[in-house]
Amino acid sequence: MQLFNTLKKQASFIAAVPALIWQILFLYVPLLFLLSASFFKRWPVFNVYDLTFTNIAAVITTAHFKIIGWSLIQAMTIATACLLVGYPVAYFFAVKMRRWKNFFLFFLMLPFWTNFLVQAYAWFFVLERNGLLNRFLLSLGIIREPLQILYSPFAVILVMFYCYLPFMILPLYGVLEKFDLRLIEASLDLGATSSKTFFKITLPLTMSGIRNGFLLVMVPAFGEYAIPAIMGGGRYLYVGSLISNYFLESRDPAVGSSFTTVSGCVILFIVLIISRVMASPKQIQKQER
Amino acid sequence: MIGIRLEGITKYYNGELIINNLNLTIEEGKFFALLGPSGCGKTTILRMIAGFENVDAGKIYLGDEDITHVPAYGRPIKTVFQNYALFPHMNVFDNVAYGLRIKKMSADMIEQKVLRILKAVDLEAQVNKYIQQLSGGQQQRVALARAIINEPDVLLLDEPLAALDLNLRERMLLELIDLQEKFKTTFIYVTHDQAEALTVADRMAIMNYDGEIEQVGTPKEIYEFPASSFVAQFVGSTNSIKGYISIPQNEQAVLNVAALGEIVITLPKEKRWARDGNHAVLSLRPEKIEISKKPLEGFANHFTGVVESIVYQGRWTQYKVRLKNDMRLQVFEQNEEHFPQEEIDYYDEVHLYWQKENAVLLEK
Amino acid sequence: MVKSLVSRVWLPVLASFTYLFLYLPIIVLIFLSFNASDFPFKWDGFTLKWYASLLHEPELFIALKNSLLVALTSVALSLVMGLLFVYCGWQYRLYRFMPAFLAAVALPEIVLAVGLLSFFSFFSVPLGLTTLIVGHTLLGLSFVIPIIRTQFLELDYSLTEASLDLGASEAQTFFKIILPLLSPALVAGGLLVFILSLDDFLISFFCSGPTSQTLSLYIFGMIRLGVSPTINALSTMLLAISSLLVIAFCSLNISNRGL
Amino acid sequence: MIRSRKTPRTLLLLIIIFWITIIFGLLFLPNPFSLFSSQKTINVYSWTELIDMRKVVEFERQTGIKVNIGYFESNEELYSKIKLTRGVGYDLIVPSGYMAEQFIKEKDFLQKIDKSKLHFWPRLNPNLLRHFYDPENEYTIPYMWSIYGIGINKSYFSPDIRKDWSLIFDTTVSQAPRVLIDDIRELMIIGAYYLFGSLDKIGEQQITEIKRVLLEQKKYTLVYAEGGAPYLLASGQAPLVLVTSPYVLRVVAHNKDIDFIIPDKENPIISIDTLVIPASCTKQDLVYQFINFLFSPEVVQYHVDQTYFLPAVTDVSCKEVETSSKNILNTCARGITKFKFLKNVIPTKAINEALLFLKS
Repeated sequence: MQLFNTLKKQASFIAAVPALIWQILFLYVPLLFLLSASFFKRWPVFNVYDLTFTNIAAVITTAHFKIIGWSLIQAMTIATACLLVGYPVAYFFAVKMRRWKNFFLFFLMLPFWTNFLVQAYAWFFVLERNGLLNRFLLSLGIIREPLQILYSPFAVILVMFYCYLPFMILPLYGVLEKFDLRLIEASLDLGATSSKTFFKITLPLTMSGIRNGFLLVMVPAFGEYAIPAIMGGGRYLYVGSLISNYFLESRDPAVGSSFTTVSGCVILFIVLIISRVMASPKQIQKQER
Repeated sequence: MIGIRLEGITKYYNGELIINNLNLTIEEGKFFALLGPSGCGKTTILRMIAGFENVDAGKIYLGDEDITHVPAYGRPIKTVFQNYALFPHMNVFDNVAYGLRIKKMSADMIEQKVLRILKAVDLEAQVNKYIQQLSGGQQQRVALARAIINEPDVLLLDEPLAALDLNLRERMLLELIDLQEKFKTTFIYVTHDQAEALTVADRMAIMNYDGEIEQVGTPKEIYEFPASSFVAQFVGSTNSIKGYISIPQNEQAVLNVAALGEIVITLPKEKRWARDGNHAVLSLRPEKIEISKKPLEGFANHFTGVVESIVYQGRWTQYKVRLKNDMRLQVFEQNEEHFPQEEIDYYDEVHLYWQKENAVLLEK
Repeated sequence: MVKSLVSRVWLPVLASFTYLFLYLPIIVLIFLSFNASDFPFKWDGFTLKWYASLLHEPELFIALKNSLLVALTSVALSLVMGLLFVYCGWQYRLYRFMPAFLAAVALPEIVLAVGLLSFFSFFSVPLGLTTLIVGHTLLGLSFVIPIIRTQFLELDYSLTEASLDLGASEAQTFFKIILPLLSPALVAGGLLVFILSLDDFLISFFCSGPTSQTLSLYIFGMIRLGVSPTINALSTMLLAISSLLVIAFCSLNISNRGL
Repeated sequence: MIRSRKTPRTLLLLIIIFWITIIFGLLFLPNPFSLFSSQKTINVYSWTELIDMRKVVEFERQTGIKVNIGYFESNEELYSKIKLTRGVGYDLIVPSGYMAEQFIKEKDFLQKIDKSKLHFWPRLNPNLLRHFYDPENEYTIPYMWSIYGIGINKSYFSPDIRKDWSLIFDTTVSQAPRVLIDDIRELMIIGAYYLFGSLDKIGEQQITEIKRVLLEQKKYTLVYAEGGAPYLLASGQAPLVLVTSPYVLRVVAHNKDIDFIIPDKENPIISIDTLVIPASCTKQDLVYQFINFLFSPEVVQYHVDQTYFLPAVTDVSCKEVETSSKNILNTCARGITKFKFLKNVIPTKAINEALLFLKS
């Protein structure tokens, strides 16, 4: 009975803590496993804790870093492209559009609700050798021979751009909709040109949306597995496909753990840099808190 | 007797002493106002009475019952919040019915009571509206109805009019007084606005910045006979004149003011500290001073000075007059006359008069 | 002049091109799903036979059932745990641990998936729907908790006090005041987790067992087997279903706007 | 709202441990939703396509046994998942040749097969028994099989084209865009057969040579994917493919231009998909019932017709196709007694290196 009363006092702790335990148990403990698996000999580790650097050494090769580098460049390219297209579009809907806003927004987001594999698959018919794009270019006389677009790195980037675009537009739309338009008027009133106003007022004040969108696109693009597998034709390895290869194909989870650790560290580092570079101005940060 | 009694209440906030050993008795059925500057801890006292804050030391009695450790939902005390705290996901009816539904009252009964009270606060037409669709004054009334419908022994009002504009505030004040008379509930009204407090209260308490109660009394007592210079300054405006007391044998007591001269004062017997030679402050309300360009008769005190500023404020005109010791006195003159009888202008030499009973001597 | 050129001409043009870009492949796909020919770009007349053949695909329905089970369970779990964490945790200042939930977003999903896989294999946890639910709930939590917390912080604490003041217990206050006021965040969060779970490929790919084929895995398997009209039909059907769901959801939202 | 500030640490710790225990407890329930149904259930892990759900549904209806099927798409995926869970939870697995060997090598991983419970054993094609991976067929039952070969689009090539592996591996013979199987291990071994004729002496030097050949290939390779081959072949995007027979034969049925070439007709490279039972399986009765069902002539015929795989039993006819290899395929290659197999002769490390070499 006494125990019951004691527990009753802790009821809210009992209720609150599972989420945290879940996160620690299934996110941080596994990450620790990956880390330890890359530095210890036995895998899975239990009794033998021989420190070893062979696994990490096996990863630190030009081939691995070429793959990480290429995945990174690709992820950055996609995120940048999404930003360049997404920002004006989000700006248009959030600021310029008055009537039918929800209607158009609804159709903007609709593809996002479907399985992304379906979205990627739809591109087969556009990109393939007899596909829509080639036919279009041929009929315009821009090309003589159909291009091999499908199964090229370009196809991978294009389709990932397509699938990730909503992840950029949504956070941008979020900040732009809350953006106080009077600030633009005030800036114009004070004599700034509209381009100066954009770079001095609009852009800094919407930086948090840009950063969130950029990270929401870049991070998953870096580790993407399915789209390169479908659109890339297996001709090139990406971080995602190599990790999956180590764990599911080539029976080398130890090196796989090391590679996952290394590429995870790389992306974390990049994420930190980006959140620094794209930090919102100081005053806004305070407000946000 | 269902009044509230606070005994030796002490409260710390983040390790800082906010309220120290506070005692206060609020009688039943009174409209009681708790007046004090912002941040003096008056809201904290209210929240302790409501049960939202626990008490670090001391006891709270409701009637004879010790309710210090009764949780908020167990106290027959209801609150009208500063921002009303109306539930935005419910309509007016549901908001008002909330407390009754918690008590598991029958639906018929609830409907009857809610409609009756909404009629009383003149909100019958808004029964099905959501909170966002109401004006500030209407929201205020919903909050009142929601609290009163539970027939609390005590109703706490935490600056309930702060969010309203001036006209509405004055109207609501009168409505509040009506309501209190109708329901005979003890109202405890917290505010930093002395005009509001003077208007509504049967009795009021003034708190200073240190969370201490300076004076308790009726509004008239407090205004006319402030117990301290803090009270005098906080309630209404006043001129504070510093000097020392001198009581010549068998003569009128006077206050000696440097470079000005003697001011005739009354010395009530209970003010034992007021001995010959002690420093004191004289509180003189601006409206108690007669201002005139011509000499007048029949006043105990008479000084002359030069008008430095004139502010016309509709009902009255406010003058600032510089006396010969460079002290400035504030003077209010009622604008009774419709025609300028004697126009006072800048830099005019004027006479100032007041009766000795109209000034209150206070401890320095 | 420049400004009006940008905003009057360029932005609408760019926006329309975005729509074209978004919908072109989908429209082609829908069109081809009604093509009687085995091969795209050879129109053999209108047919529904690919749809009919889908209905005779028991695997599809098993995958769909599994996916829905996993998604709904993950939604429920992450909402309940997230809500309790935010609501009950603030007394214990558990929000200090909020950044702990960010890692799932700052790391590529494949890292989480591989980590989970090694975790499960270390403890010999049989792979199956349970392990999928674990992974999806993990992802869900890191999206749901910030959403709920934002809304929770916007809640006026005096509403809780008002409710307690009016005689409601803490539990009654939670169910009558807090829960309805948090419901927009709960609906939005739940919907997001639902989509994330249905959409998720990597965690399903690594953490599924023999009994837990999901929709994503099924589609991936089909696509790996090459282009086929059946996938076109399946894709069109999924598109239609999700559009209907979104429309239903939106109209529900609009009818609630009186709130 | 009155709550004491101090909460005993040990109590909090106990609460945390309590939750961890609960969560772990829940983890070990394989499927929380099937707990309530006391149905007899077996779990099968198979290559995509090899066991058709439609037939499984039929089986379920007949016997009341519930069959859960998971699909994998490569031998290595199978191996990794099985290794990770140590086979627990699976009752029947369908690995192909060299992977079956790997499983047999790992002690106590598979259980021996009770042939007396398999009514169909005498009907099995004797040529498919007693191979390198399981000389006495103690653990494996051959189920379906296929032949590695080259699919071509005849309209792209001249009729007198060389019909052996050099068509793929010697880029001076043909520069046609091609599709290769996506399993680098299989690709390397087929390359080894092309270069050295046998797998007997594969050393570092040979591996380097194989890698060179494969890199040369990459210039003309459109896709590394087995599944996509039929469509790409049929649509003319890749006139040359290296895959197993079923993926080409299903195109031949619709398209007269497609041909399937089997290099080394006397002893072709084949892949046998076998049925094995993990040691942890305790539902032998149900599993044998299911295996017997799979081998009933009607079910085998269905699978053969659907997938164009070759059956392991002799009383089911193969799917007839019109190709230059029809005398082998249409008779289910019954005349051939000697086969070449993909064997696990290249160390994992070398394969990973080759993968990085080829695709980074």
